[in-house]
Amino acid sequence: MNKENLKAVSVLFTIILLTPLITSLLDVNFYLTQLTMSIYYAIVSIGLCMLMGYAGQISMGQAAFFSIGGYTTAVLTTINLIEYKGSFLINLLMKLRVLVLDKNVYDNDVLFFSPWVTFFFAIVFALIISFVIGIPVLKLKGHYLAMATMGFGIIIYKIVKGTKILGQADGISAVPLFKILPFLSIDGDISNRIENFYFAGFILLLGLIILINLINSRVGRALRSLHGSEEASNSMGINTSKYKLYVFMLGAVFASIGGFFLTHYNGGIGPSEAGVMKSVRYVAIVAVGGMANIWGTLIFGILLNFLSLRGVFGSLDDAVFGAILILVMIFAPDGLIKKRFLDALIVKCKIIIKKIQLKLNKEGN
Amino acid sequence: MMLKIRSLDAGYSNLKVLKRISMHVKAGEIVTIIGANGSGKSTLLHAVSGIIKGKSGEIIFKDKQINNYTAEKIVYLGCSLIPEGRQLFPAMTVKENLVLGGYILKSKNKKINLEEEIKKIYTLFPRLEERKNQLSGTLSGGEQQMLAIGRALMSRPDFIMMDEPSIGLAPLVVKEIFKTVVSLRKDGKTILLVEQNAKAALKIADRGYVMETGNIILEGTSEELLNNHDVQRAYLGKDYKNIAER
Amino acid sequence: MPLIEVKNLSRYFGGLHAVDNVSFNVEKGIIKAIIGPNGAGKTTLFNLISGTINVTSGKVFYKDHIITGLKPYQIAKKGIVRTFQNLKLNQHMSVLENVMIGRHIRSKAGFISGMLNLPNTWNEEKKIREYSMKMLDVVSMADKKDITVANLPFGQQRAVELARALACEPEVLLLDEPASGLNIYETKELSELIKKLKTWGLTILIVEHDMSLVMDISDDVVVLNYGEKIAEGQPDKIQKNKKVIKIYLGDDDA
Amino acid sequence: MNLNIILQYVFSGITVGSIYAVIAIGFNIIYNTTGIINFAQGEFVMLGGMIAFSFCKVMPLYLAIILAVIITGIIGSLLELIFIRHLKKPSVLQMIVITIGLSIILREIALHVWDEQVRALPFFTGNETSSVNILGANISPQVLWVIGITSLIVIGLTLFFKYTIIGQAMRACSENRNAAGLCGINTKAMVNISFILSAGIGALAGCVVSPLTQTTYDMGTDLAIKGFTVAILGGLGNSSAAVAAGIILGLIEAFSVSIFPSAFQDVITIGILLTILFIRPQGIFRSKQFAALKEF
Repeated sequence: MNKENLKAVSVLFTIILLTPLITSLLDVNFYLTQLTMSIYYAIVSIGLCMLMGYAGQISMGQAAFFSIGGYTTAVLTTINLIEYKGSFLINLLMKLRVLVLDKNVYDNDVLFFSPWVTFFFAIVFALIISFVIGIPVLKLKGHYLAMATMGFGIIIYKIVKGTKILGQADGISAVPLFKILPFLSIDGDISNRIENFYFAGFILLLGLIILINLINSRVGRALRSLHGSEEASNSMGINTSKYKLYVFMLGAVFASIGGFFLTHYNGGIGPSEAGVMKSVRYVAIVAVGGMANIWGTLIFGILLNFLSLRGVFGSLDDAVFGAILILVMIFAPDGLIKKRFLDALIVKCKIIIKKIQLKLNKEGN
Repeated sequence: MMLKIRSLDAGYSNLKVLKRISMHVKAGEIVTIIGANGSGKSTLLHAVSGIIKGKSGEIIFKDKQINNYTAEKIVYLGCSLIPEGRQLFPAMTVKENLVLGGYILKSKNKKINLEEEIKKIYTLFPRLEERKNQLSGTLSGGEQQMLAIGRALMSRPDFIMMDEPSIGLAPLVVKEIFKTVVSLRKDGKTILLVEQNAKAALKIADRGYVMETGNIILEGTSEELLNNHDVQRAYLGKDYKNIAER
Repeated sequence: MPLIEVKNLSRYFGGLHAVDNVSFNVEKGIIKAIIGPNGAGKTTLFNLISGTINVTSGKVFYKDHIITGLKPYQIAKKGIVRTFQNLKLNQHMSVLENVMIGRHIRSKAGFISGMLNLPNTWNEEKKIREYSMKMLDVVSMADKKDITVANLPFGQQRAVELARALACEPEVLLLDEPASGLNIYETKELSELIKKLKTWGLTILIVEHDMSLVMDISDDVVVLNYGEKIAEGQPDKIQKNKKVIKIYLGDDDA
Repeated sequence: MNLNIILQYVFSGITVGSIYAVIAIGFNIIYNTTGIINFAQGEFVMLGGMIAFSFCKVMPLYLAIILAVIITGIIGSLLELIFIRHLKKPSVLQMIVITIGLSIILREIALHVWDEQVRALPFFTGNETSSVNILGANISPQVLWVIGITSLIVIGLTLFFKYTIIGQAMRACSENRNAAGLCGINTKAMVNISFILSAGIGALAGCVVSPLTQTTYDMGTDLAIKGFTVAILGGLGNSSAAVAAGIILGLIEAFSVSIFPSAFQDVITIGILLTILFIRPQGIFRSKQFAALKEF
């Protein structure tokens, strides 16, 4: 990682570290809940940013992968296998800690999959599905690609909404907490708010560092070149379809992980998470962020989701995202956060600081 | 004066192709622009016809400054471009192509009878009448070029620009096309001809300009240019050795 | 044994015979030029050899192996690398980064090691950088390595594209009109550069309009017209070939 | 399954199928002149139904429908003027995102103007219980209205594109925009007309189908994806094929109900869309040769 990125990451690290302090000082600790959720949504967006911004492929089905992660864990951790207890297979799985025994709110025994295992499943399912759907879909371009991914998203949405085991329109609730460490469990309990925020921040940093590494690696260069011209990249010996597929799968895994944790954090998931409008949101965030700008995506991913979750947009929630899409594409197709713009800002700040320093020096003299 | 260009700069997005081009075409002339590929001939025609906008300089057509006119407006003024590669409407019939050529007549004067205009084109190119209901994409190269010329003529232009009409055509057909060009001048049209077939173009032209990497490096009457050694140079290469070492 | 063997290659677009039954050989270590008037099928021929478009019929052999039907990236991996007439660089990346893309096939780091920034990639990245700088030096662009490509004039962008192709360490270089849009001084530099590349042992296939460049640098010339090969031979013979003169300067009777 | 029920299915298939076809034609008209897939196409259908519903309380139904078509046409024109016209060489991604944004905005406006309720225009003739007996099948007269009006739309458009100079000019724009400009055709105006046309016919379709399928503010996306499926099935830009494709899809949907649960009906449609996109993106009626000249 180069200096610039290292600096940015450490700034982000500091911000995450300080946020609970600030919120408690301002006595708005309840913001942390929405911030945590926004961070998980932002993880979904930065995954999409790799695909859209760096590899230049649009996907209108990112929400599908989010819900694949969320529903995988929701189904497997709410399924009760207690009646099969005693059979050899179940015993084995219990010994391997694949299944855990617990009591539900009615004090009945429940036997379900461990979230550690479902985490694994969430990733594997996302990989498999993105692989299977990615091979044919990514052969398409432009409108066709957008429509095909959107179609895939709608299929997942309709399946989620129409399948009994997935809870149909009600979704799945009462998803158990995910105990990661003795003092850290992923759930929406108020007492765990700060720990959960830090954990989300940790996952975000991890994801971010991975993506930054990737962007600056040989593969990242190949991806950016692919965005410039597929034909030229191909002629440089880059297997473009392979890389497109890999990035698609990477984005899917990011979305799935976001969905996984948010489902445990919220204690449930509903079909609206798989809806087209959600996918549009992720695209909007990447677009405002400046397409090939992972930091822009991150900042707007957290900001817009936070505002939306706080209910700032009221009943105009969807309309705001629609308007953002239109306005950004018309007036600033490169996104709101341009590197040039940031650089100019930094230079200006430096000049101002220097001037102040000079003045102070003069006055000191 | 039909067309006058003063120190025109133009190009595509951030690529500057034309560098301070100045030239003119008088009414009733056939003027040809020759030069190697990539020298900016087509770009010049695109700038005049309004497909691209000049960055600086002036384009004056019939005493009007047309720098910022759209392509449609320039056609209305009587300046018509027959683009390179014909650019017909391939899935439309020959007749429909001609009708569209007369689009501005129809919008200038609703009552005009396009059928009669089309008949005039048919007398010029009888082959087109035989094929009037055929899709233009299925015509042979020569017929397509005739149709392209016919379509341009439908708007009754005073000034016709042709971009490499001979491209991809067999020699005999080229001859026919060039004969048509001469006959158009007899009908009072002014013609600006961009050609890679230098000798043939200079034979029918009154004057010519030679372009190289976006500049006009030479101008003169056709006779002068035909006998000029530098013309061959412009055609067959930049001859960088002699120049660079000069 | 010729390095590249083009055998009865044809490509039709609907009724248009863009390339029609063209055959020729390219010996190792020579500069071979393909010339012809506009629309003669030169670029199509190039696209066929580099795999960018599919052939209608015919075959291309490279080192006695058929390469027709392979994907462009597979052909590039075999050592045949091309440039483009209308430059296909990534406009938003720096000069050096663009050239580093050329090292792709000569390096290995994959997705996982990229994401985790494993130590073994550091060394490789360093080597990629060094080699790319060397190639930038060859085209005298080393001092502009950090400039974003979009801010470079056309001639220099061409140089970057050439450096990128060289970074692939090709055995065969396909140059698609490398001199178009260049002024005479740049063309002169280009000719010297191409001659230099020949001394490296590179085999170069070049499509070019600029006859003076072609005649100056090439060992062998193929002339196309209407998609067909009408002449092949050494430059001085081609210059005297009546057919060739006729298609270039036009028919005297026209 | 007896013949009666089969006929019943056939008619309902043709009815929805012809609506899909009209939406697909709407896609095609804009696609042909601009190369844009207008993701807001489904919203035009919704707007037609909604506007007509509001007007029909104060005026005769036919007037309300005419007004709805005109107003939706104006909305289409305005969208083009405000959001699309001044873009210089927009990328495909930009256009996709903008039209998706437009569809969201239109939907949200509809939500605030008309709320979430399901609405329906009155039946053009008779009411929901009246039926016509055709070959032994009892079908609503509205079905005949749908089939009749969509056929009129298709015939009208065919004549318009074939015989009027504006229609020919629009076709010219779709084939070669540059050359159309060189013929003196105002290409920008043609683009605007294409938006007016596709918005107008979308609205008309929305009106005729409203009594049967109801109108809700969020019906647009589903309709758009169906219409797009049909457009792809017939080959994007090919309107006569879209009619055939629409009816095929309508029939498949109608008969699928008897095999699959209706919740998964859309899954089948979209499955078809994806399959077609994967194996024959040029559409089922077009040749491979055509496909080779195009990028998908």
